Amino acid sequence: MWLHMDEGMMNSHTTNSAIATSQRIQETGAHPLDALIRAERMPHIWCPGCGIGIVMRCYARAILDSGIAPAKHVVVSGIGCSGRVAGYMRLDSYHTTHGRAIPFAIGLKLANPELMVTVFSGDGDLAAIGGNHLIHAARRNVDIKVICINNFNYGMTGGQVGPTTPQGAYGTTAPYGNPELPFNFPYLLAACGANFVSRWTAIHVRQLEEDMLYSFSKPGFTFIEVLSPCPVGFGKSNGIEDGLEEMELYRQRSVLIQDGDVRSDELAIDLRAEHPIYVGRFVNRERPIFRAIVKETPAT
Amino acid sequence: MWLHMDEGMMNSHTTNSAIATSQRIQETGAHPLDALIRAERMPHIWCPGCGIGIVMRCYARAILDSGIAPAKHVVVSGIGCSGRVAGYMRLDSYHTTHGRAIPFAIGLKLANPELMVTVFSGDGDLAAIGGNHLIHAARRNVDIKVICINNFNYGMTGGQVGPTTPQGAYGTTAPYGNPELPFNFPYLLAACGANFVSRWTAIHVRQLEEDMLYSFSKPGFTFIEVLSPCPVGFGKSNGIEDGLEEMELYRQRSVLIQDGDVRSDELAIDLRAEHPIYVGRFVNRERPIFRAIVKETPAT
Amino acid sequence: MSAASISSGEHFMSGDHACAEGAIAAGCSFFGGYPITPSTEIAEYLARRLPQVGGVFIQMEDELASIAAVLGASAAGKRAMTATSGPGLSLMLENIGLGVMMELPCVVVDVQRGAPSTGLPTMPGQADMMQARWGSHGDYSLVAYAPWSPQEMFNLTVRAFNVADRFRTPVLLMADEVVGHMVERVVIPPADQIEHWARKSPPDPPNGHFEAFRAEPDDLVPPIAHAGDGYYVHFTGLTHDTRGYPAMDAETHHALVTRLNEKVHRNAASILMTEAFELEQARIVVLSYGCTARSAKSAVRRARQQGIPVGLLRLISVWPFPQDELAALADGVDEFIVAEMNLGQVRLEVERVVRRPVLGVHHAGGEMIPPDPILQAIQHVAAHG
Amino acid sequence: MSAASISSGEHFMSGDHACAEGAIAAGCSFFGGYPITPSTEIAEYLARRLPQVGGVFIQMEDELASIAAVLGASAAGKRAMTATSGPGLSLMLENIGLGVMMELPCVVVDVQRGAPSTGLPTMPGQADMMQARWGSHGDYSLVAYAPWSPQEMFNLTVRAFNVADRFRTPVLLMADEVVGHMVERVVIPPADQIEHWARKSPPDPPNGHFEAFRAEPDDLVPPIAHAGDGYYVHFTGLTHDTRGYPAMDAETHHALVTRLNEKVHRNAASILMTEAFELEQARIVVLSYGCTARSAKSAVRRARQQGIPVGLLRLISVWPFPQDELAALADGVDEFIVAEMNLGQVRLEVERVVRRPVLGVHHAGGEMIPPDPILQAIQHVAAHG
Amino acid sequence: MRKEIRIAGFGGQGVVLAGFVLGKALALYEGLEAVMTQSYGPEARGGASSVNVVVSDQPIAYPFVQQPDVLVALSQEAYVRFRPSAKPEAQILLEQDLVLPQPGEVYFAIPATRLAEEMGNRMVANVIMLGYFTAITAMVKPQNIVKALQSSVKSRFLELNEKAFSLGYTYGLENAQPHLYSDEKVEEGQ
Amino acid sequence: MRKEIRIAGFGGQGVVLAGFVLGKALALYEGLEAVMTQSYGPEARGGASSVNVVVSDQPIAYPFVQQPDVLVALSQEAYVRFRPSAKPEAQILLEQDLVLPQPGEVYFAIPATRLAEEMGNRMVANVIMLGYFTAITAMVKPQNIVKALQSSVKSRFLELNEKAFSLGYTYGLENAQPHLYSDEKVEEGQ
Amino acid sequence: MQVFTRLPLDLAKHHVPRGMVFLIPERCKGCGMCIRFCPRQVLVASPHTNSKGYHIPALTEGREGECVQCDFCTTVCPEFAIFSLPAEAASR
Amino acid sequence: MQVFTRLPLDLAKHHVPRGMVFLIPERCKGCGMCIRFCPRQVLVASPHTNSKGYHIPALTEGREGECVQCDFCTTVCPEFAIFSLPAEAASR
Ligand SMILES: Cc1ncc(C[n+]2csc(CCOP(=O)(O)OP(=O)(O)O)c2C)c(N)n1
Ligand SMILES: Cc1ncc(C[n+]2csc(CCOP(=O)(O)OP(=O)(O)O)c2C)c(N)n1
Ligand code: SF4
Ligand code: SF4
Ligand code: SF4
Ligand code: SF4
Ligand code: SF4
Ligand code: SF4
Ligand SMILES: [Mg+2]
Ligand SMILES: [Mg+2]
Repeated sequence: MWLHMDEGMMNSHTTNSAIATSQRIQETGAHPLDALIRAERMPHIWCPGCGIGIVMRCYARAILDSGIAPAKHVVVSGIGCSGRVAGYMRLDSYHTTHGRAIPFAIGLKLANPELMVTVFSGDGDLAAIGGNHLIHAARRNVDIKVICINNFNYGMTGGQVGPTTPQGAYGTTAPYGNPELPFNFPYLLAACGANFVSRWTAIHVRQLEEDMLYSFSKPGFTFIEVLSPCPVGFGKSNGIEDGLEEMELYRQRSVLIQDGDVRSDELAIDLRAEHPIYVGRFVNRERPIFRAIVKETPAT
Repeated sequence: MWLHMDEGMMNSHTTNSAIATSQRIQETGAHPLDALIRAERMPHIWCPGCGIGIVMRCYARAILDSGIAPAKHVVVSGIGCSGRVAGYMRLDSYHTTHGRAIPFAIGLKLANPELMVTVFSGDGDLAAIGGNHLIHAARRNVDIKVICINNFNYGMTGGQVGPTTPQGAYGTTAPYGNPELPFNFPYLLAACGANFVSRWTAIHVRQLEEDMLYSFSKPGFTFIEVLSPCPVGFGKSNGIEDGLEEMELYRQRSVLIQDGDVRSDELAIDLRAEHPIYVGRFVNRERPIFRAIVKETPAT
Repeated sequence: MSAASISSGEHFMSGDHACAEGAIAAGCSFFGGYPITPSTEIAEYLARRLPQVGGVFIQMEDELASIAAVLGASAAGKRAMTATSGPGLSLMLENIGLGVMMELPCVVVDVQRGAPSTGLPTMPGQADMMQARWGSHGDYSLVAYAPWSPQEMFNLTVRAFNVADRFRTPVLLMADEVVGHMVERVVIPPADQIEHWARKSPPDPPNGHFEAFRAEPDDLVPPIAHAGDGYYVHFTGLTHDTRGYPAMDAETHHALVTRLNEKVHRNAASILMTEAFELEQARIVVLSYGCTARSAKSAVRRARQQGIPVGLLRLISVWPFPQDELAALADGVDEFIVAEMNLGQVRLEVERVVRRPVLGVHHAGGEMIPPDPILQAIQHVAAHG
Repeated sequence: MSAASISSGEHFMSGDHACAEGAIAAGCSFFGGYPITPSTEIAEYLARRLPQVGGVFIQMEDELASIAAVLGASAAGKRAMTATSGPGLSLMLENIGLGVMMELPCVVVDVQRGAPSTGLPTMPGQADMMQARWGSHGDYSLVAYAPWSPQEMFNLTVRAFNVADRFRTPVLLMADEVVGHMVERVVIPPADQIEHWARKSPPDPPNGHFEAFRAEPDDLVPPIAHAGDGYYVHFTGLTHDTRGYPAMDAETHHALVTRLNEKVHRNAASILMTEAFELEQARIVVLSYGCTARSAKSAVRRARQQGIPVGLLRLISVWPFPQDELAALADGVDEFIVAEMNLGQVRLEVERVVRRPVLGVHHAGGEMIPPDPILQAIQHVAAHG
Repeated sequence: MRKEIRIAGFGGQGVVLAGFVLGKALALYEGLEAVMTQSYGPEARGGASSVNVVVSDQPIAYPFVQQPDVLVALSQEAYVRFRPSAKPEAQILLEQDLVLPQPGEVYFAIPATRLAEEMGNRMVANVIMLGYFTAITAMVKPQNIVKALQSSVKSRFLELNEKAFSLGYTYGLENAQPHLYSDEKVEEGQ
Repeated sequence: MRKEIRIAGFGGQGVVLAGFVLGKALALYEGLEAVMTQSYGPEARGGASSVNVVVSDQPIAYPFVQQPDVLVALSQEAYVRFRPSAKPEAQILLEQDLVLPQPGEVYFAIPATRLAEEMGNRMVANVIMLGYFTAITAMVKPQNIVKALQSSVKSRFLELNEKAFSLGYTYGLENAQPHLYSDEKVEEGQ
Repeated sequence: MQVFTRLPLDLAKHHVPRGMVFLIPERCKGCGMCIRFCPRQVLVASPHTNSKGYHIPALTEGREGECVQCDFCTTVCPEFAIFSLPAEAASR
Repeated sequence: MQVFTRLPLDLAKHHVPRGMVFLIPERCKGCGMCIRFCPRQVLVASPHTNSKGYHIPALTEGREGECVQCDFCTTVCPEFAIFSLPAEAASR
């Protein structure tokens, strides 16, 4: 090759700075949670301002606090930007096919009930192509933990509308505005039979950590919906400047639900309208949990 | 061939009778609704005591009363005993693949909005393998009419449990009792977004005709659940002697809901328990209906 | 579709967009799909274009629903299409089989990417070719075209609709990421120069005698009646008789399945498309298709410059396989080379037909095979063949 | 699985039930499935049996979920299986590809029925053979066995689990309605006579150096670590490097895909199974598999009695295709006949390998091909061949 | 020696169990090869149901019955449908009250359903017929059928089934002469 | 004559539009053959983005760029990544404020982003660069690029883009001399 | 739509009650729905079977004229096998 | 689990506020979350870019010691790029 350039050259700008040393943040090479992530794969692929990383950090933190050894935590994802979480957590991690994270996780969990199996995936993966598995897993109330990044679109494939996109919002497959009505996750999951359903946004980091931790201790099907900025796929087409603006909007508009009534049409989310965004725990109950039938202990 | 026997021989017993002529019901060759069914295919394949035929008759009757020419009615079914309805109605009729009746019907309807498109299929077809299409069609509130035969099992394949089988009930794949909890259709469909949801049983023939007729006049996604005897697949394994007994049980236990609240756990159906079976109209509302976007009228 | 709705003229356009314009030009008025790289641009483009021309665009919840909706729209008489890539095609296979069995015309575009499984979503592959032929359960034949340029994405989309309608069959357009994403000049002819092969209609108005699945003996294609036409047709994926009624016996089944297969082969003359380049007096023949054929052509041109008697047979239609043409060609040829971006799929068919070993230039995908390895293969065969 | 849980002894049993008992005998402890004729009896039987032996039976909402759950259970270290028929196999293909890519052992039973589409649900077919080979998108190889009797349903189910585990691959058991439903004597050996090939475990306890997709050079099979073992493995359907991490480049892709294919071929000696009948000095060879091979054997026996030098090569494993064995055989043989209950699928492979025209005895399905047409074909070839 | 047996009737008459028990007795306890097949159909329910058993002293390649040597018909429809494919000289065993044979037929008959009802359970008509079959055809030893029954029916029904078998068997020993159907009407009240 | 051009930068810098407009001008208005390709990646967002144009007077068989004759780099990463594959003698066009060339490089440079910001819209840096490219390489007539712009950008942005193009083109005419990078530091405040 | 045109023309010539029942015997599967749910006990199980062996319904002795043409038998028959007509219409 | 072991050992030798912030510059994508959501305005956008061209945060002039170690920057950073530690721990 004509001239070999090494990686070093690429860093020239970082070491060449206009800011006073006193203003420089102390640089380091590792993060306190690096043991729980595949730090060698950082930086991850997510866009600047994307909320997925924030939610993944909450998950890492909750694992650390769970008192369950990381080796017994398993994460299963489908396909999508959110689905890349499986590839970044230093856990036994399975990045399956689009829509099939839940049944894969069910197989894992039933085959080894000692594992704490979390499905971490996107709204499109879980509710569009994977919708059938979602409702049936909730109906069975099978003991898996679902964390759903709801960014109101298919981020990975470039901002198409999906089953959580508000009616009228724009997307690359809805240049004239989305003609469809979205799902209301808490209502849907409540109707199906989930034991626990909460909704937060990417700004609710403490509540997210808390609910993830709670879900580890709560048997049955749990579902945490996290509204999360996708500035590139959704924000751009819908007048939201960047991830920051969407986070601000969540900070300002979020209203904690009081009675847990999931039916209200008020629950609908439309980021473009001056509409409160209801967050909180919508369902927390004890329905019978799916367990494989044991007829007689094997004669071992 | 050694000896040819003609069909005539098979009828020998019918013409040889112990009952007095005066007791004999006047015999005939045709039924008043024969113009709406493929009479040349009768008798149909359904078992003695099966309720599907009763519900199909209601559908035929409703078509007759609808004021819409039969040529503009279309019926689409999936696979299952209930799915055979498409093959018996003298309509443009499509017997598709297992679970896919709804999206097929959506394609039909959007391609020709003049048609009155009814999906007639079974609980397994619509809610097990077809569950995703069901919830998304309801979410979109697309203008198709669904009639769902809920016989609490997969009749066609021989009495396996399915997503509507009560917990504890027996089936060929649940020899120790069904470990899963069933869906509650009205609650599920309400959560998804259907415009109209009612539940009746095969004994409620008048109400069925009425609601089918009503659904033809009601734009948007409508869903009529019909609890229907499957003596061979479900009754047999669950202590219900025959179709008659299940019909009796419906007659005795059905309670008309008053307030349309779909959430109550009371809605759960368990034929084996002395539990009321709530029937009636659960949802009747006006949500926006999915329509394909028209940007400018084609320059014809 | 009216003339005004067709974007006649010269464009600098990606293959995906050209495919979408081809659909518009062919009068497609229904698209049901689910996004997947690298086909998504077809859906996105049609989401904008179809509402402008009175067509229906709907994004379905998955690929299972997409193909089902397409078949439904076809049953209502519309030209209907979906577009996907390998993982989505895998999900559509059951209902492609239904399309074959119901003889419902439709066009399915597969913009192939690196496979198997999720593979290389944004990079090219040509490894779904055998899946296109055999992916659904049971014996069936369908038609698959393989465009090598954006222009051909346009042309073959129009052709696909024509063949689908004329012969009542699903048609696959087996594109690849290279052809789907590359941008080139695309010429869209005036409306009156776009061919239109219509579906065969029932000979008489509804009179109770129309048998929806009685094929006409010449072409084995039954006329089609659509929902709402008044014929009260019955369509089923079960084995059926000429009325369309289920018939659970081996005889009816054998008759139906052989007719459905034979239908495609009987009409091969109207379906098959190949392109010959320097085939006269060629002792070596390179066979290729899709984007790889571009490199093959370049390699053949360079080899000819070096005096090697080599030609190119480009498959424009891949299925049904042009076995008669190939067998005829094989008589005068010493060696065959097949170049394709997979580990050897169409090569197997070539080997079977030409009854001799065939050198394959293969790569599992991820990048287009450049001319060099193909040229090397030609040189190798010329030297040692 | 303990010895006590195996139903050793003589049984009069259907093929479907024998398959289920084979699974129990192999130590399968997870079944996820969705009912479909004519495979349903496998699920029904295991719904009763698995809970007795500490295994998990779950009926999933569809076939997509069934295969996904099976892969999940396999990732947790369990022997896992599903059973279906053609329409269900069509729906499983995407995730069969995932199984190939993740190298997750599993067994998928296809009890073939009349196809395509819904076809003849209760009647036999053998027309999913090419689907088994090519149904998922992309280049891949997997293993498929074709039992011809209830006894072999038992034996090959055990074998399928062994091969799946040993070589980290999905294995298909391509049965048919005849074999699935017919009832015959089935001998289940004592527990200690049932072979067990284990999965390869990582060489060391977790130390941060285990690369989950680094294959060992001899057999190209990477040892497998399961969820909960402490290795923090990553499995993805994306193209991945030896650590299992996504690697979006053509080189890694080509290396991975060729290894996955080569893995199956490299280990052919442990995978392939054929049975020869009267092959010595045979000038004519009938090749058949599954239920059709029963008729073929009967026809060959009768033809031999008539003095025709004919033999039978029965494929017990169909994929990977035994091409070396067949090519070797072809040297001494004049004519080949392939008998299969489809319109010609494995025949195409035979034609390719033996490089001559092959007479096919085919039927689209619905009833088992009886000995007579095969005998006639033999006689025809003997007279005119 | 290859013998083909077909047992046919309505769905619900238990012909499958009868065939299964017969096949099992032959395959496991008579030291013979035996294979049982059925013809299914989505229409199987309520409609025709039949079971086929092939028995041989050699391995059985083709498992289906083509020309039965023995046809057991428990319904008129079954008789009409399957008689033509049976060998002309086949042994024909009929449910006497439900089947009206064609003129010229030489056949054996037992009122299995009526006898079963008399025993208090219609469901065992099939096993009564099996007993009759065993007596008439002598293809299998009665104790082997009993052995096969023991491992095939739920234990709480075993006694009933054994009784039913004896009943049919004894009836067969006592009524082993074939009938010739000419023209007389079947009795009423079938 | 086959020429290969690569334009590379960050995602968001609009390199794709630049390549598209260039290719369109060549293919539709210069009477040449031109093909544009991109390399995608799930990582494409935010990361590297590049577009390739091949132009020729003959039909183009192989559409990819293997050894660019012209490399336009709008980011350091793009420059570092793609410089090696370009021809040693390739014309190198750089975004002056964002790219520090390697020692010995002979290159052309324009502060396209800064100029765009001065125009009030960072987004047109790509079109400014295109103007510069047009002036420096003379591979395409400026009026043909303008024509291509007209049919490629939304009408409400057209004027802005045309202005940006002129700016870059003029800048190019005025600064058409190549630089040689030896050792001096890049200016601050980039 | 002329759905009644295929009825036999010589129906029920004799006594004319308010309603009259008709049966297509070969369609009947003997499920007994019509019998059980007839509000007037007009129908009764009969020993008579059709060619498939199903017991078809008969008129209850002494209640032959009790049919009120409520049509319930029609609506609950899964087989499109039985139906009632107003006696006048039937005898027209 | 020893999650802190990979931290540089010579961190922050000089002034010891209640909390101290650390940055892995090559992970930062300049999204500004840490800056916006720091309740003490300790952080500020800087003109400084990393090799990918992203503007990394800096300390606000004059507020370098205001960090209360609330950890909000850590929690909202999508990149695992920034975090705070108690100043004592950091200087240990
Ligand atoms: C079977 C299949 N269909 C389609 C795709 C393409 N695809 C990949 S990700 C995705 C959508 C992801 O959306 P979501 O789950 O919301 O994740 P996000 O990227 O928004 O986080 C789609 C459609 C695929 N990989 N596989
Ligand atoms: C893809 C596929 N999977 C499975 C089947 C087998 N199958 C046919 S019908 C059926 C269940 C039908 O249940 P339901 O819809 O409730 O109808 P019912 O027979 O109870 O009326 C099943 C599983 C199939 N035909 N196709
Ligand atoms: S596209 Fe959206 S969801 Fe995907 S990484 Fe970018 S911002 Fe996040
Ligand atoms: S199996 Fe059940 S649903 Fe099917 S026809 Fe029989 S009774 Fe009806
Ligand atoms: S019409 Fe009414 S009263 Fe008359 S027989 Fe029928 S159910 Fe009975
Ligand atoms: S309801 Fe119909 S099928 Fe049932 S007994 Fe009466 S007439 Fe016969
Ligand atoms: S720890 Fe809190 S106060 Fe300190 S910099 Fe971070 S956000 Fe600001
Ligand atoms: S939150 Fe993280 S990525 Fe964003 S600017 Fe701060 S340090 Fe950088
Ligand atoms: Mg999303
Ligand atoms: Mg059902």
